[in-house]
Amino acid sequence: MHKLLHSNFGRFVFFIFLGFIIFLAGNRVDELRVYQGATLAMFVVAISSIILLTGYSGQVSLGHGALLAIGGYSAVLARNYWTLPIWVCFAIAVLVAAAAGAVLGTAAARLSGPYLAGTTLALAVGLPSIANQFSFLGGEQGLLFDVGAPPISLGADFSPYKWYFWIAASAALIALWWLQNIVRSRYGRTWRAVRGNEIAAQLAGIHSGKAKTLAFTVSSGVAGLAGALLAMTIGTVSPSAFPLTLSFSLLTGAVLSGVTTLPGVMIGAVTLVATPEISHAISNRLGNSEAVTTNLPGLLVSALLILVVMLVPNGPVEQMRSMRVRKNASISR
Amino acid sequence: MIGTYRRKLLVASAVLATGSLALTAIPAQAFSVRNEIGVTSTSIKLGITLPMTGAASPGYNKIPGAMKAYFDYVNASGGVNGRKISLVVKDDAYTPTASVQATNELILKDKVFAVVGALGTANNKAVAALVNPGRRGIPDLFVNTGFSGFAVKKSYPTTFSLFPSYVMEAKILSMYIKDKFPGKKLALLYQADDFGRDALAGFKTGGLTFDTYIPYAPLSQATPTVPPTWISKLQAAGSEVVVLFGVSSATAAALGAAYAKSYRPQWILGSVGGDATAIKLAGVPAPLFTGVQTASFLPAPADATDEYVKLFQTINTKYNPGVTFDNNILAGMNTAFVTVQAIAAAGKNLTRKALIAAIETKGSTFASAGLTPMAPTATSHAGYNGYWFGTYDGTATLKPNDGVYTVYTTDSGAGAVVKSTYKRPAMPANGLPTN
Amino acid sequence: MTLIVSDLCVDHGAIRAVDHVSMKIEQGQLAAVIGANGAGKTTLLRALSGLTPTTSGTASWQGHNLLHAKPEKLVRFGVSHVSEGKSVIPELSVEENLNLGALWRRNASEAKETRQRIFETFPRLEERSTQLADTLSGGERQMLAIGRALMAKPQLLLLDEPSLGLAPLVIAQIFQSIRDLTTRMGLTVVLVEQNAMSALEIADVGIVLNLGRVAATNSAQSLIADPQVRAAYLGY
Amino acid sequence: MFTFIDTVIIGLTSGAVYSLMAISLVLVWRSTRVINFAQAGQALLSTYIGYSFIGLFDSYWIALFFAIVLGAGVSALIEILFMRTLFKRNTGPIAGVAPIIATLGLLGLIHGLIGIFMGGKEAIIRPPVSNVGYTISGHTLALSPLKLVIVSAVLFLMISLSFIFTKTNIGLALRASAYSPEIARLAGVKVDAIRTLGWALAGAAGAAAGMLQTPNGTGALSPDSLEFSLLLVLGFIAAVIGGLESLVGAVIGGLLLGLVLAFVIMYVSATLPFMTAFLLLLGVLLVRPQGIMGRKVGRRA
Repeated sequence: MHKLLHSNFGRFVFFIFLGFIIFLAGNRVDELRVYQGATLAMFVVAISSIILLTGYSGQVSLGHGALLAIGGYSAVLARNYWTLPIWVCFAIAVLVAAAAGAVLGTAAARLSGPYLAGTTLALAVGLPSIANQFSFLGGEQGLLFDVGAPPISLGADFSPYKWYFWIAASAALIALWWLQNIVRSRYGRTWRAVRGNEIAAQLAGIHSGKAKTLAFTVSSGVAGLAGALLAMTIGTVSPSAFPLTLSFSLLTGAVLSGVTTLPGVMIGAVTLVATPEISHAISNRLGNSEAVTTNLPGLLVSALLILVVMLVPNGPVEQMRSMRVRKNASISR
Repeated sequence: MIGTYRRKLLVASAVLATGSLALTAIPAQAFSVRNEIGVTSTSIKLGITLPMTGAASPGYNKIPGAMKAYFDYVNASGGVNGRKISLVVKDDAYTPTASVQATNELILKDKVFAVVGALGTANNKAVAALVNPGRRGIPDLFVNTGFSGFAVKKSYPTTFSLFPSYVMEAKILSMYIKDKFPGKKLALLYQADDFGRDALAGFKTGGLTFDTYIPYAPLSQATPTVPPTWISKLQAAGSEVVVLFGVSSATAAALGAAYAKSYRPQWILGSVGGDATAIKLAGVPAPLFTGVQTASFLPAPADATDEYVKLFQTINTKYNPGVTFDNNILAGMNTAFVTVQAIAAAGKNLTRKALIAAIETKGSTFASAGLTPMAPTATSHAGYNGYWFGTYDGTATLKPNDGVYTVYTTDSGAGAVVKSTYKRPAMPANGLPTN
Repeated sequence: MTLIVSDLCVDHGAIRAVDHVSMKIEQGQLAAVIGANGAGKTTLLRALSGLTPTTSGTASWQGHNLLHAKPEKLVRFGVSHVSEGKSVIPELSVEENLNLGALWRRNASEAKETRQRIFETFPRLEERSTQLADTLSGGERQMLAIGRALMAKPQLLLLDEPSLGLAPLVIAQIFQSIRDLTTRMGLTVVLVEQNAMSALEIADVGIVLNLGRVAATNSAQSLIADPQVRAAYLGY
Repeated sequence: MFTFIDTVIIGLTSGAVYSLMAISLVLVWRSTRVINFAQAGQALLSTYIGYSFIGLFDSYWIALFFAIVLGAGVSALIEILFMRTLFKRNTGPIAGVAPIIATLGLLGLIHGLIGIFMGGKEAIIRPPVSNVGYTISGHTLALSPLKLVIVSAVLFLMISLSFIFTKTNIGLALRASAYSPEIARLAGVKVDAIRTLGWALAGAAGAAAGMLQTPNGTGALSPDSLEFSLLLVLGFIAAVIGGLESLVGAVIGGLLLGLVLAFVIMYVSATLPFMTAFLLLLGVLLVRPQGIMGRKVGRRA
């Protein structure tokens, strides 16, 4: 089986299988869970884009929310002005965000850690305010995004939520499958080489600037897709849909997943979706004080983030793997 | 070895995904929901979304407490037709994303009967588009925003407005300023988004042009650079009357910066930014309020001669202890009052359809603290339609000009501004609506 | 006043870099530790100054246990370490790099005196004292690194590959200075070198490491004369 | 004419506040090579501490003293509890970004805790000296005694900290520990303690920024005080404009940012402050990535 996963075809079959399971699951649960499933799929895509950037090419972005915003607005504008089919809108979101990412990445390739972190942070704060400058972007209220009703062939009882879930889950599966392929390709190896040791990579003939720009571009494209999915699940795009806290939670999700391992992406996404529920349960026990109820989710996520960075800095998945490798090594000796 | 491991991880991820989705093994539900959701013979469950945290929360976060206090008061008297009312509060930090998620939870998880008093224009628009209470037949009562569109039944079939629209407010302000401050140099300081732009449209309809317009980005009043520049510009232009259309924190910043530059024009605050408690909470000392004017549609919160204010003050002391009575408490209790009135009007056999029909047919005769009539009909879901003007004294207490509430009414279209002759119906006995 | 290392082992993950190394260096001696690349020379030295954790064994200097002390503590015992590759801070000036070595010494005038003596040994450093270390040549940086270590008034000096990347002429000059300093200041020196011949030429004793183990230890003269050592490490 | 003078004064005085925040970021950067995004949270916490001391002693100045001292203490504690462990576990691909992420987590943690314990409570800090501007020939300037206090505080901090950094042994140890902890350690510098000291100094500067800016604005203090997150972003931009390495650079960066923002808002549009700041940052990074006062030096990893 694992050999199967190392071939392109094998991965393809595996993802189809995974998709089948997920869609079956989607039929078994109630609307709220289906809706959360769609949100989960959106987070999976968004977190993957950060893992790709940080884990595989060593660049930090604190402003991925801005790239999600670019994707979201592109999809919505394409839908509203040209009434294009929904999948074309998603493709446009990917392309526009990737183009923006290419421009940013060119600048980013010149910046080292803290400068890049700060620039992306400033971008996340600055970019959404553009929407208030141009009326076609809908200002603070934003623009409505209607992906349309589910096809009649799915039956009259097929709820829009399930339709969103199908779209989001398919998009997530395709994105993950494609990312798995790309990180195992020549590009993936190049990025890891640059992340490991930029100077050594340069000596080995890798153009580190180009590699970084490409990583930023691909990551931005994926983030654009996540933005379009987000716009779909909330039905609108507006500056307030992409606050700084969104960028921070995505980064948190990536760290929880283990920034270097795409397969762990589910951990971060599930945590982000589940945290509000868990904190709700806790605050219920604590007597439902308004101050506790409203601050607990953020507090929990932050505490979790610190714990993970302190205890399992490379993420739970990588931690287990390296423990295993160490164990095997000690056996072999 | 590692490969096997990765496979296991993938499988684990898939299981995790499936598991998280299947947390509740409830079979897929049909989309059409039965109307009595959220209602039993002894209870009614309502929900609200609004900013309880974040920059927009000060002031507004007191509203749910006030609503709960009034509901508790009603419950203590036996409830409405034997049903006791509970309110589920969800924080959305003023972001539409969170509003949608919170409303989804209210409807799908908490299974509320209706949503009441949800706050924010963008928030309500997002909720209407996605959660679509309209299509589900879920009442979305008395939204906390002045966007005129929510009154249009065709677009928002189950949404009801309560507040007069921003367009109405700007039209009435235009009339008032032309009347009271002729020949003065006028300036408009406004939040450069749909909220401010709605007002601009209203001033245009009202035929009022300002000598100076200063737009600013929402929330930018928190940057140390921004508020002083407003005042410098206003001083340079020699503005004598300054109208401010922004949130309370912007009012606070503007009043503070004006004080620092010894600049004392006639300030006229829009109803949104005229909330004295929130402004005081934002650090502006009470004496700076002297002479500042604002518009309102509810009685002044300090007016103990008003029967509603008196009752609400008593309820607040008993059921919401430790919280100062102010604009927000008054508004919250009034929203709860109108809600109880509507539920009572829907009759013993409480359904969502019955509730909506009751507001459409009897809404214009509802008792409430509002000094203007409510205007819901079978085709329009408009709420109040007018304002009176008042002035703050040195203790930041709002008093109606010349000691009487002179109410002006208009509509969101091209209609004229007229002095209202509306006589508010007497308060139901003990403040408990029946019919 | 001897450096005594016994049965020292250091592991890098699954690899044993230093394997049961024992040695004894008398006060005032200059000991050259030579061996091929990867023989564990640098690891041994880093273990002695607390930079690399050890697996087992002991090492002591003047009765102080070296192994469980932090590097900054060792300096106070009179142990100075000059790490591999011109260990200076390029962002600081030459003078600041030197002063850094004496920061922990309370007596400012004494430190000034030491600095003056270092300037006498390495006049180039005095000429460039206000320049950033970044602007120095490779040889000058090595001088500065040694000078910085001397500012702490050490009794035991641990030198890691001072010849790395330097021109032969510069190497000769630096090695001569090391020899002079050892004699003049009564220092005990452990010199780790890949450049075995140059090192043995100035050393009193030599220790040959191979795959983490001590392959030979003898006086420097005897090692130079040893045909086996000549063939394996001296290249002729 | 008065508008022009006002703009300059507004720019310089608001820039002074950005400078304070930039100084504290630069201090942490110079001592540990970390951008401390928790700085805004720490400043908020210190300001709350100061606020409670105002209640105790009824004196702004005593409260300011305590806020600065305890702010430094909190910052030192954070370094000891969190950052030290992170630096020790400096392995793996995340090593470069772990400290940044940890500071973000701390920001959320501090913010959440303040929200739970101080949320919804009224807290106002009144200005210790008048914030009404000086009047010249009938025109009140945007320059008030309070603003003079802020500007002097910034200049005092910049000069005294610069002196400490360049002329004292502690300063040398601080710089050496930042540039090369291993060499500093081998030279006998107690690097851990020195780093903690660097964080403490930064905490003190951040506390000063919070205590001075709060009464300079409306005086209101809340867990969501936007000033603090805005200060962080604008303070960071100021620090980067100045080159991250230099205290003088941080102050120049802050003042420049303040001036540019003031002129754009006054003469172009009041809706553009964030875009302006962002474009200024981007421009500086593209033209002179090492910042105004930064110098290009071969940097080891």
